[in-house]
Amino acid sequence: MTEEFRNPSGGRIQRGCPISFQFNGRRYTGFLGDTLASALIANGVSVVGRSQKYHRPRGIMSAGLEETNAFVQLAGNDDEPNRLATTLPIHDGLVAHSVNATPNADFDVASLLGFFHRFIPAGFYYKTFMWPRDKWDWYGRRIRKIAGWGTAPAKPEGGRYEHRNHHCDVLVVGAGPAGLSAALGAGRSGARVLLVDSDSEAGGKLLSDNLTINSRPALEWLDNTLTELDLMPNVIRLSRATATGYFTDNYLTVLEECPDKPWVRERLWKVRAKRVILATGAIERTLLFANNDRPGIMLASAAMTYCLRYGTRPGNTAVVFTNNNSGYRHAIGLVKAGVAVTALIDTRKDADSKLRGDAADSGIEVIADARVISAKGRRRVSGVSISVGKDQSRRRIRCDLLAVSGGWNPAIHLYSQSGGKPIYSERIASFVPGESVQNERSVGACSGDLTLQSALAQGAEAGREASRLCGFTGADVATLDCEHEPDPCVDPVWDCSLPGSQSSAFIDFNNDVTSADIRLAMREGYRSVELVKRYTTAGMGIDQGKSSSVSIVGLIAEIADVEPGSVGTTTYRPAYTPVSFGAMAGPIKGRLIVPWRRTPMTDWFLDNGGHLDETGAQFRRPLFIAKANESASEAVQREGLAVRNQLGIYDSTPLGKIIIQGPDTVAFLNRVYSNNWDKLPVGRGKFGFMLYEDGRLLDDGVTMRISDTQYLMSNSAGMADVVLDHLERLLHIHWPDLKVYLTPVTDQWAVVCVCGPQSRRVLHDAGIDIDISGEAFKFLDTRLCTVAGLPARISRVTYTGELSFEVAVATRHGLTLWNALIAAGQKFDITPVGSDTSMLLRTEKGFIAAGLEGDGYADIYDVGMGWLVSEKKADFVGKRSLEKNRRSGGKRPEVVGLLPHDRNFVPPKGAPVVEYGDDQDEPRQMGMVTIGFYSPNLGGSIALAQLRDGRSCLGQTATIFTNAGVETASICEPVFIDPDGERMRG
Amino acid sequence: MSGYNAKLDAIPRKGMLDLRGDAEAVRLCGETLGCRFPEEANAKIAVSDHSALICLSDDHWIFETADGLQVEILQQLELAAADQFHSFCDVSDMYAHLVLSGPEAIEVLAQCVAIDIHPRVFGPGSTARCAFADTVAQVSCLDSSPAYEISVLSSYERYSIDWLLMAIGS
Amino acid sequence: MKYSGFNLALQSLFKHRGWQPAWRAAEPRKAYDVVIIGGGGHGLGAAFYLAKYHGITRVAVLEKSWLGGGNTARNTMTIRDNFIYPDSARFHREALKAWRGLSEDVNFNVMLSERGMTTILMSDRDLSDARRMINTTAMFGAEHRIIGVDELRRRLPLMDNSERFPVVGGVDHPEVTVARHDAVAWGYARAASRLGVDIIENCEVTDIVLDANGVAGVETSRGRIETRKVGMAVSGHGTQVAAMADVTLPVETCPLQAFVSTPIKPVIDNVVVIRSLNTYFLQTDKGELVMGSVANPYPSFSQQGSSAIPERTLASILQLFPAFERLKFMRQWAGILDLTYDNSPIISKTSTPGFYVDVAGSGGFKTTPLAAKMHADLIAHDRPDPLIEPFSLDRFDTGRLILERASYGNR
Amino acid sequence: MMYIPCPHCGHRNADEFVYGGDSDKRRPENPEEVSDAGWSDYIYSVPNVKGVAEEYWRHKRGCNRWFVIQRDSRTDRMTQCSGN
Repeated sequence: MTEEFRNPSGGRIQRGCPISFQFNGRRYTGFLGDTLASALIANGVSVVGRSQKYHRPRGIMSAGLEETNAFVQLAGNDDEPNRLATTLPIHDGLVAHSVNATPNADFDVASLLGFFHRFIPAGFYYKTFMWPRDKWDWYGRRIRKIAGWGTAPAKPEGGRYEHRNHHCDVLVVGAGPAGLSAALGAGRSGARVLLVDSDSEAGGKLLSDNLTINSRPALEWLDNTLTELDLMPNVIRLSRATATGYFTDNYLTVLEECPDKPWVRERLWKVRAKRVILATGAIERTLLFANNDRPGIMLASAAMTYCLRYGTRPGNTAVVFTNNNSGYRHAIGLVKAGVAVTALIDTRKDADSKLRGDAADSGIEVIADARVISAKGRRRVSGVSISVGKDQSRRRIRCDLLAVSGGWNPAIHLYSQSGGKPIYSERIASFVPGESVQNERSVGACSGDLTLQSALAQGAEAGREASRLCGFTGADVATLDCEHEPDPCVDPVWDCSLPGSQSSAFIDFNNDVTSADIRLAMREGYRSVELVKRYTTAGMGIDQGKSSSVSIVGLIAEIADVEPGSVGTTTYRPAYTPVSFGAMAGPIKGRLIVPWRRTPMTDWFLDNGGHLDETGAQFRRPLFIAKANESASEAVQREGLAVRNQLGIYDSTPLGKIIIQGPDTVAFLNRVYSNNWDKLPVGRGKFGFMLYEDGRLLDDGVTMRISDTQYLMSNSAGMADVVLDHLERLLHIHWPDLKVYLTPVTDQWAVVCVCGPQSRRVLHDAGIDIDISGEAFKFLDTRLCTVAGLPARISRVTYTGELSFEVAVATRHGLTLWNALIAAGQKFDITPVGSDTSMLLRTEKGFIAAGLEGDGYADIYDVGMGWLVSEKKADFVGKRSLEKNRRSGGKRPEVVGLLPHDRNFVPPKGAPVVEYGDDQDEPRQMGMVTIGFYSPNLGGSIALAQLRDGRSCLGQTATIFTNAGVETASICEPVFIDPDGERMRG
Repeated sequence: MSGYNAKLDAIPRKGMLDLRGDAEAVRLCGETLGCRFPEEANAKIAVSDHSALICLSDDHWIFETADGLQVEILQQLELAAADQFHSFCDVSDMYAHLVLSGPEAIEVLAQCVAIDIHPRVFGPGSTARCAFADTVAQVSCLDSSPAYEISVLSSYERYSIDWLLMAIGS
Repeated sequence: MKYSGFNLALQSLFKHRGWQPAWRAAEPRKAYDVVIIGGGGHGLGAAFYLAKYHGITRVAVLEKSWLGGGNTARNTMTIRDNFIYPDSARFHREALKAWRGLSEDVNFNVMLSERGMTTILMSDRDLSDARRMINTTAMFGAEHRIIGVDELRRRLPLMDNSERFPVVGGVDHPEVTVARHDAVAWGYARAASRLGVDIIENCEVTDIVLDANGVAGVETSRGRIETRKVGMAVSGHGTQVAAMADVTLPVETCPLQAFVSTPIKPVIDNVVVIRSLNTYFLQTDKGELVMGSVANPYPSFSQQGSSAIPERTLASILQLFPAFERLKFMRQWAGILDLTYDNSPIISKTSTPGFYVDVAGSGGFKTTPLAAKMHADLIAHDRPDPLIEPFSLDRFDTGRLILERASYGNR
Repeated sequence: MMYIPCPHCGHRNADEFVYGGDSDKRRPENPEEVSDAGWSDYIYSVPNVKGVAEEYWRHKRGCNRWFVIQRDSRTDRMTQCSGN
């Protein structure tokens, strides 16, 4: 297909590199350097999509990020929804189609909706669909189907996304004349500069206008500047890199869409800059008149861009509609580019006479004091209707391009994200940055100063200033002369459509919001700009109000008859432009999503049937270690029997360990534990309970005195971090005068626990150099020794109620020890056990777990551990709350055992235990099951429960409520095996 | 061809001591080791050919030496500081050490740490304890090739290796 | 004029000129029977129920900015009842039911959709916590149920397995509902206004006037108003407003962020919760995916947000839904929540007679109608309904906290 | 992402730190002498200052030390840092 709208020469495209692509099923050709939008214009494609609500045909409106219409779905290898055609470079094999159009953009069946538009104004759904009662969902499901833009891909592309942290002295956002000039000023001083620009080519407006600098074409200056910047080792320049977010303390995110490494799909830079220079330019806005959304209506600056930068003609016969001086420059520029401009319609009465003269010299008829009131044509504009002068005489002018210039909105989005409050400037009838609240400065068009001269001057000055503030002496940047550009002199007209017009004048193209919608919202009392936006959805579409938000404020001000400045603007939120989920998420995929901490035994478990699960503290350890063809419960039962009858082995490495040392250690332990620590001899350990200050249970564990001065505390694996934080906090904030150091040493040790009647023998067989007989080495003793030839610490502690020994060796020896014990234990049929089994065994023994039986507001007495509360101590953490809460009366949730009457019924964790009152059918909950098991050692099910006033119910019957029905159980003491502890002490 | 021009090596464990103590304890230890303890956080000094001291904060240091030597040094230090407020622990097995090197090592490291590692501010001899991926590491610049040593908690070793290999992209 | 399909069609013939303001823009009067501070869903709802059920119509709702501009405007619209403690399970169950018929009651479509929710479970701990929640809530008639991995895959065909945490199952929450958040405020405002309630925007309460009998009035940016009863229904500034009545609340203000994608055609019907990764998302009627995660880990009144939480949230979503990697993150925002010590609501009398508080505790959109009803009932009768007794301020004297971990702002 | 000035390590990203509460919140010397109401207040209430407050932060993923710093809760700007 030929490119009938491509000029024979000109533009920055590479005509030697033709590129073939598909759009809406048809093949087209463009050139390297084209965007999809420019290539479509060159090929004369007018309709590129359909609008969100009314499915109106839409064409390309702009040439940049502010595009509101040209969203496409990429297909094939690039499957991706909602890409902007105006920023998408074409490449060979590109396949794109319009979104929101069935079967295609040229003929869309849903466009019938357009004929019903009067029935569905803003917020119509709030007023209807209420019948039948609560059946909105039925309507909603149907509406959802026609809503939305693109389609989510069905499978991942699998690209590599990178995050890169970066520090610099000066971050310059935008590589237009102001940004380049700033980068030059800062770069020459030696400061570390990062210059980012969203476009594929630096230069900003220099690329789409015939400007001069020092009487030479501005493009020469551009080339020289880029050459100089690229030679500076202290300057990094990124293209197609958009600053998307501006956060606290000069932290910005920059999305680089086409990084230097081809295997990186996208890279998100996280930049911490000492100074930020915002040179983000300004966005032209459109004007409101009937059918202002027809294909062929385009921003005047965009029309220039398509002519000059891409060598295309966005139309053959143009009308320019403006309310400010920049329209003149663009009208003349279009003529020079080969577009016949028949008329320039200016809303103002008395435009600058020189400009009018220049326009007339170019053969353009200037019609002053006139407005376009409506556009003609459906799939392409064919003419405009204008109203001229006070008497509002009508006139029609034919055209196939309507270039609109409604004034300029400084791109203050990043400034607003930085926390700044924009202020309204009457000079340009738009919002400009107010005071800086971070180390930031806006220069050039985004500061509200639209001329090239001031962009260059402000940029250079800001670059010098920023580098000086970072401690670099600024090098000079020569003052440059540019041709005179007149002040814009904007006429703030916000709606040119005639009152009562049957056709819509769109203010937000993304969400199909019209000026009539805004008026309706205001009439219905939604008067604050936020309410108007929310009620009509204006400014809430994909472009995030880039094109519409100032016009919305202007129109509201006009309707309410107030100053736009008093209406206020909305706060812009990140992201400036949409960012792919992949780029946001970055590289942490697969197993890297959360760290996986390992013990030396982790691989052994993976190789031997261990069923790993979260332990807490990012460890994974086995719930059980299944043999071939064994179910989970079979494995747990087998392991449970082995520990009680023979020998089990358990990896205790994840338990938290803290070395506590210092002259005030005993005082410290006394304050953090509920029991008394005054007289612990060296080589002995003691069980303790720690409380939160609010009286709840925090954690339990054994602390050993391992030398005159050192204590070793253990914590539950999942609580290790919480406990350490708790202790550090007490020490540093509340008791800074206590001389105690805490050193976490969890990772130093691998800890293996052997448990069961044969555990003493297995240690003998593996080789141990100390006497561990019951007399010489008692329950809660600890010693240094050698086990299996490895230097070790051995301790007698238990989590199962069986005779058990915990052996700790340096991490590097962990697996050696494990293997040695497994080998020595073969004759006792040593059984590796998992944490589910450990839970079963502790339940049999009635050992409580702070996180289960201590759930909710249960305290240390409720869980039957009142004996651990020292009566002698005046204070310990939690004591005061404990007293207060118990004194305030009421029945307590107390821990009891349950023996289900159906010995095969295992009470599920969390099942409510209920009572039925005499006169009520509704059961009332008196507590819940905290854990239940089938005990292989007892040959029946057991459970622990937390019951209101539970201790007084011993011997009574409990009713357990499950969604399968109701079961009963006897309430008993919470211990089922070895109540006197003979086994563990033996 | 994909991936950065950088490589990752695991190096053997070192002898490491975690030293905490008041000024007097530190002074006495300094005498024993024949050096002055550095006072600025993230400062590192060489104590001898094979040992170094890293300051973590005003009462916390890490002493690094060749594996095996730490036991005796710990005894000497304990003896020296016996009467002072201190806590010394052998933490040689707590840390695993990785070395990331190659022309593009900085581009790899910039993916996992957020501190400024530009050669102007983080050249050879610099060290910092900082967030590394989703854990913590002691990161040191060894030379300007560049090469970085990354010491992580032992239980995070595999995670850290996986992370770095992913970042290198090989 | 009543909102109905008929009137909408009729108005279409007249260019919708006939619609009246949804609520009267009232000027503050000298005195009211009740003043509600805070024009969000909770406050406007309380005013509506005072007028509707208790015949108290001399009521003013004072809003310092625009209606529904606080957390009513900044939440993820989800109404759920998966709580673990009996008191809160019962309360949230009733709260979920209280939404039914709301559109009809206020004659404003709040777009209630029973979308259902699916929780993805990725550890044994997740699974056992889910069982506990199901057992507890079943007492109150809730219909949550565990589903296997196969059924989970059928419901969420785009779900992949997670390498780090293999998926072990899911929970189906068929009754979980979403509603259009802004519409709740507008609907209540319109209905309350029609019953005579004065809705006063841009009116900031600067002080609460106290005398020997308790509350005597409020000072506002638009003058003094006399009243004997004040109901506080603010979020984000509960500490500051309560302090004006000499009441100290156990709350801390934390930002909670949410994120939204560019709109796409429907891909997911349910609200999806990835429990182990503290992440949830849903798709709105407009086609945007709305996503959320945990509250900021430190208190703040800044609504600026950070980049770390959205990055983490999206990584979590891609862990299970890798096909979403080319969808686009469009906007992030933050609401500021008054998180209570135990993450449960406070609907209570206070030590100052005539001063009542309704503090959501951890994001209160889901409880709006019930909390508003209970608050209105409390103000009208000066005693709490049994349903809200456990949520009174007393619990901080007795230590009987309702420590809900199922809430967003985990402590 | 706040850039928090740790008195030992210098500026670091906020994700290396843990918030530690208001610096006024000190555990009473003798809890038994505090009234029930006073104790509840100590346990459950926080100043929740809107504006500049002095608070504890801990450089958990760095030197692991606690320090006091002033922060404006309206903007998250940290204004002054004193060693502790």
